[in-house]
Amino acid sequence: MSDPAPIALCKQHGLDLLRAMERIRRFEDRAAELYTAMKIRGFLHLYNGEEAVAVGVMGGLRPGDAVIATYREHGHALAAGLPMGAVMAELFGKVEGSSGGRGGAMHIFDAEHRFYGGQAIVAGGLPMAVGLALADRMQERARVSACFFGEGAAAEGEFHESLNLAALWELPVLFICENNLYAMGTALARSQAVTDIHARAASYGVESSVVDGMDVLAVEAAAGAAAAAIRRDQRPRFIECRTYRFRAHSMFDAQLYRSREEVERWKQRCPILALRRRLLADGLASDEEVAVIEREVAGEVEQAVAFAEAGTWEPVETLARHVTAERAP
Amino acid sequence: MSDPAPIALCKQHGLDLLRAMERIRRFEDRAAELYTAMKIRGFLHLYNGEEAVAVGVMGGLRPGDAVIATYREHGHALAAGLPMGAVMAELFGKVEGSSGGRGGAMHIFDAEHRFYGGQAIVAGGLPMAVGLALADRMQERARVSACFFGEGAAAEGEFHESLNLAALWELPVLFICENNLYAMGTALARSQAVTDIHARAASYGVESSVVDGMDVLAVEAAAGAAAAAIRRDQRPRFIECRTYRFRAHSMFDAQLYRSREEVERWKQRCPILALRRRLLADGLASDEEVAVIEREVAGEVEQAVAFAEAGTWEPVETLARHVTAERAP
Amino acid sequence: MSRVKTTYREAVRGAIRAAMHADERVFLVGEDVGRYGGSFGVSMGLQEEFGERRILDAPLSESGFTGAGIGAALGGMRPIVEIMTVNFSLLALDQILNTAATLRHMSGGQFSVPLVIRMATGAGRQLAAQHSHSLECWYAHIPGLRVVAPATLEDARGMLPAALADPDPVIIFEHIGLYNMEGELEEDAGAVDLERAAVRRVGTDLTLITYGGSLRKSLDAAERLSADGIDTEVIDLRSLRPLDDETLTASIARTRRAVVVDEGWRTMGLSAEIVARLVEHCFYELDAPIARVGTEEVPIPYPAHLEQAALPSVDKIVAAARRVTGG
Amino acid sequence: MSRVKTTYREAVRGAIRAAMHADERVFLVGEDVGRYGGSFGVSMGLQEEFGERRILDAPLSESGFTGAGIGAALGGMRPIVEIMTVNFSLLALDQILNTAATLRHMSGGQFSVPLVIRMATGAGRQLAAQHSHSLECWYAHIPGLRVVAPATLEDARGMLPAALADPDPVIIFEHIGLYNMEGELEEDAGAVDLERAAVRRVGTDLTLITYGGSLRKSLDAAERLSADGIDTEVIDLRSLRPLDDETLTASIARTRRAVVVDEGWRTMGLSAEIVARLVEHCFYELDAPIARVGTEEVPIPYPAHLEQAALPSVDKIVAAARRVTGG
Ligand SMILES: Cc1ncc(C[n+]2csc(CCOP(=O)(O)OP(=O)(O)O)c2C)c(N)n1
Ligand SMILES: Cc1ncc(C[n+]2csc(CCOP(=O)(O)OP(=O)(O)O)c2C)c(N)n1
Ligand SMILES: [Mg+2]
Ligand SMILES: [Mg+2]
Repeated sequence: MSDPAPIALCKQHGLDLLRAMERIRRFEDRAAELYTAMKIRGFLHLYNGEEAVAVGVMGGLRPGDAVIATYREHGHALAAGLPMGAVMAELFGKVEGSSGGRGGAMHIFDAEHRFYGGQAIVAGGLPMAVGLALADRMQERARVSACFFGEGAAAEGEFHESLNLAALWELPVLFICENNLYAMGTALARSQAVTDIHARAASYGVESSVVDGMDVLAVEAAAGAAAAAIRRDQRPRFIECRTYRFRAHSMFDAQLYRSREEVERWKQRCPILALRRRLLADGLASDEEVAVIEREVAGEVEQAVAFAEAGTWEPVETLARHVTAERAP
Repeated sequence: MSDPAPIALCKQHGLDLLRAMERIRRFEDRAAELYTAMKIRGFLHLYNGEEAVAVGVMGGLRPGDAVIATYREHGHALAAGLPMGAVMAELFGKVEGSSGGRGGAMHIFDAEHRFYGGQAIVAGGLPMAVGLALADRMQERARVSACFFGEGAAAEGEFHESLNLAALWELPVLFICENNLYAMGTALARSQAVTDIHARAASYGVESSVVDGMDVLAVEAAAGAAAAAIRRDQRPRFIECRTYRFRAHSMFDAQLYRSREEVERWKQRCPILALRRRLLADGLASDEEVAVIEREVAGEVEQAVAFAEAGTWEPVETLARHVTAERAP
Repeated sequence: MSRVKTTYREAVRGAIRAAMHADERVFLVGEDVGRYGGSFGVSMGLQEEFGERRILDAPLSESGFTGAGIGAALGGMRPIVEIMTVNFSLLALDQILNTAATLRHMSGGQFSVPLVIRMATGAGRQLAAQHSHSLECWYAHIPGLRVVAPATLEDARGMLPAALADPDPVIIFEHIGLYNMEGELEEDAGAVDLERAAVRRVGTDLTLITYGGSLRKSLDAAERLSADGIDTEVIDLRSLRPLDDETLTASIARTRRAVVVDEGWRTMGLSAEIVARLVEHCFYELDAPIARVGTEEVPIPYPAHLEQAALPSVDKIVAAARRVTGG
Repeated sequence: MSRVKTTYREAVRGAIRAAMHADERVFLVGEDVGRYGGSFGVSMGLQEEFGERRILDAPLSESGFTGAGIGAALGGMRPIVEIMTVNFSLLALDQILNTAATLRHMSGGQFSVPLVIRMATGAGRQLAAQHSHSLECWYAHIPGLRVVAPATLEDARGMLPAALADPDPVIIFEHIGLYNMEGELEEDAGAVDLERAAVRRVGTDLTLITYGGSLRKSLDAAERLSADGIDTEVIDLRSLRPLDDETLTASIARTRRAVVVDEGWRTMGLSAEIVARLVEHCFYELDAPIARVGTEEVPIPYPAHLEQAALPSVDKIVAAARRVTGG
């Protein structure tokens, strides 16, 4: 995380990244409102502040790569290309949702996009990523399995087992630790004896780097390089993204564990503001162009909400579906 | 594991260490025979070749320290001071056994010696060691909890969680990894991406060292230094002992996973032979003195066997005991 | 004695606080029990009161800190381990079964593990398939454990001190739907008995047997049934291991009909055991087959209407009761 | 077709080998399945035949490699995960319940997990408290799983290919006491049905319901009972989830009396479910309470005489049968 030369950026790509992050931010803000309006229920974990991580990493992946995420995954789903309407409808629990409404906000899935969740047991998705990569290696497909998890997950036994397996079996997994400094209310220093997560990862023999998770260009560059390296030698890579969650852990959270000032300080580093500033400063975008994106994104989000609203409830008669495969009669 | 100056040794201590290792060796050999004679049943994991580890580590501990071991724990039990007759009787399953016969060879316990097993789930004893140390710290007792486990255990999630907890909470645990190169038939390089276990331990912020596990003096020195350091600053320490198991994993094992030559090579480094050579070479013991020890140990083992043979079977009527505390009527 | 208004959450908190004051060996460890105040707010304020060592925040390491609780119990402490919810407890199940529950036995009675594990359980809040389990029956299967489920304020307040006084490991299941329950409690409420089931409503025609989060539903069903002339008794099991056969069989001897209600999946669930025992103990007194109302055999779906359709409900209990009573 | 002499162990091995030859997506992963040949010798020689990638030795990481099996299944493979014994499976239980069994549901039917998990189960070999569990009932509680228990050579050979053909996760429990069982098998033995229970012995006076490691004991008990004039039917459940209610109720309709035998601890065990179902389905046909023969509520002790006293035995089955038949 030294201060390198700024990463080169063309106009279109810059605007695309901005839009991608705006889509997540706007989606999440709207989801929070809809939660208060009781349209969305259960646990809702928002991604505000961390948008650069999902957007940057997806920028480094290719179609056909797999994504495994957590309960805080709306951003990843949108960045991975899932239709926004389907994601919002899932938050509502409608049939038109990406999981047919069965999963809700913590369980977004999409087979077509190889989006494997939506895993709400902390660290529970890591072994799956190892397995997806194992399948790719056994079938000689040059695909990457990108696995997102928080720094809190790094204390779980499954983190350890998965890192070791991926390194030992030489599997094409891209581990992405979203280090937002807290696991619910537990600060990193209260959960890890060694707080330098990327160094811990390296101890498994996994090539590991750390990147400013508030800088989408830096994340994208790191992910692109790591994914390319994985495709080259089929070995795992690990990226720690230093980031911050602007909102509560879930919708209810007194936030006793951190100060208002700390939150404000990080908000100064908002990845969307940062990119916008850069685009404007470099003359890659005008205020008007930025405003157009914001307007378009706002429209898209409202459409998604309307889509979700208009969606249908699954009849209770089909409750027993999706437990096992429907068997031939 | 560089070649340091030989560790100073006085006659009596040298003879004590020799006797301690001989006791284990003889005990294990006899147990193997008794297994074949069907006096001992279930799983029997012998410690031949690894005697220097248990004996050396116990030499570094003090009365009142706790010991947590695995299913391969007869050696530790003997070195920790449990009466040999009670240990043998436990292998027989007799009431006079150290666990009243309920546990058998994998579950030797002794409250008086703070010997906490006899833990037969691989890595299952590590969290217990963390907790025993936590209790000591909370009650401000300067005791050490010494936890033994194999290198195979290092792949388990509980290894990771326990190392982190001990380091994070600054607990007086002495972790001792008995790296005998195999977990059943799985060679270290097939279970760990990074085979330098002691370096992995250091990645948790735990001070860590590696020692020749075939050299009882080196083990004792390392354990003594680590235990003293723990008592000083209440932080965990980790010692990797490089050793080798001379016999099969358990009583049945075709040993397809290693060559006869490899076993023979390691047998050349037998810790008992090595110490005996040293004692004789330094003039600290005579052939006669060594022979006396062997004779005495043989006698002790035969007495233990006789004790076990003469022991009683628990009547089936008391089967339901020891499930919960006996409640006041 | 005067009674004070309180909630289930406050009752549990009061129990923890009182225990910590009474015995310095007691401490609370778990994820977010300290700074955060507990994921369900149970331990809010306790870290300020007792400090960081006795209200100990743990990393996400369920197996590690549960096992550490076992070790600390062996080392003379009286730990209360909070596993946030039963959904995450599987990660600690090896420690609970193979160490906590088994150590006394395999050591021939030398070691006790005086450990209390609290966890939230149950569904009903749209938390979907991974966060809505009711696995009490698994824990109640394990010899060496005591398993209890407080369904009232008295029990929320009183089971914890009783559990701490037990020399063996005790699991306390707190249903997530109960934390906000309001009511009154004696000011000096303290430990309660952990052995006996409680008759929460007396009746003569039918016995509803339940516990924890399903008690309210069962009582409501009993009201409806009784209004229709089926005088319904409701038994709160309270202790899931051991089970209080005496109270159950005494009730069945009078009512001769029973419905068992629990929130776990029906197959191989807790209710099956109750049925099997009643068949063993009072087959010849039974006038009708015992019915079970459990959760449908489906992972819990997120949408409210599907979740509610999957869970036991007053309607389902009433319908089962009518079947059993020929109504 | 000619029959060949074989053992249960060889039958399982034969099933693995045939599946690996038939479908290159099939592979075996687990601790010591390769170089060591399997802790019970099941996969002896297979690594030489299929190489290290398809007979994949795993580190001691039950959660990790079971989860990797789930991922590999999602990625188009047909993994066979061997968990050495059910005793260690708790470490993988979160992955099995919260991922393997649940993924289809929470994804709204988008993903299948065609995974087979084999594990050894049971007691009887003096392996003491941590190595003698029978936890089939826990797995059979989980919607989304299929759970089977081969008790014969045909099933040892035939359940694995059938399980591999299933689009959902299947758990196969192999009782440790069966591996050395000898007998004959059709040379071309292959997949068997996974749904139906099997009547292993026909009788008219009493039904013994059992599976896996308790089948032999039940058949022996049936011989003794029948010699004494109690003509005893024996049903091998084969499938523990789903249960084949039809075969059970048809038998009870004829015999009107039943004893259920399983090696798990009795309370909240598998037998309770069988009793509860029979009560639900054929209460009015029953002439006597259904009895259960399970393992005593004690961690398994090491000494042979205590272990045997804890486990179901022919004597105990006979005694229960006599109680039920009024003999
Ligand atoms: C195994 C497990 N334990 C506990 C929880 C409850 N829980 C949900 S999110 C969370 C914090 C996770 O923190 P981190 O991994 O840093 O991710 P973040 O929420 O910060 O993105 C906890 C404790 C859980 N879901 N799974
Ligand atoms: C959790 C668990 N998995 C598997 C086993 C079966 N098992 C017993 S010992 C062993 C090998 C352990 O190797 P290591 O830790 O190196 O110790 P060693 O036997 O070499 O002393 C295995 C796989 C077990 N007891 N526990
Ligand atoms: Mg975090
Ligand atoms: Mg080893």
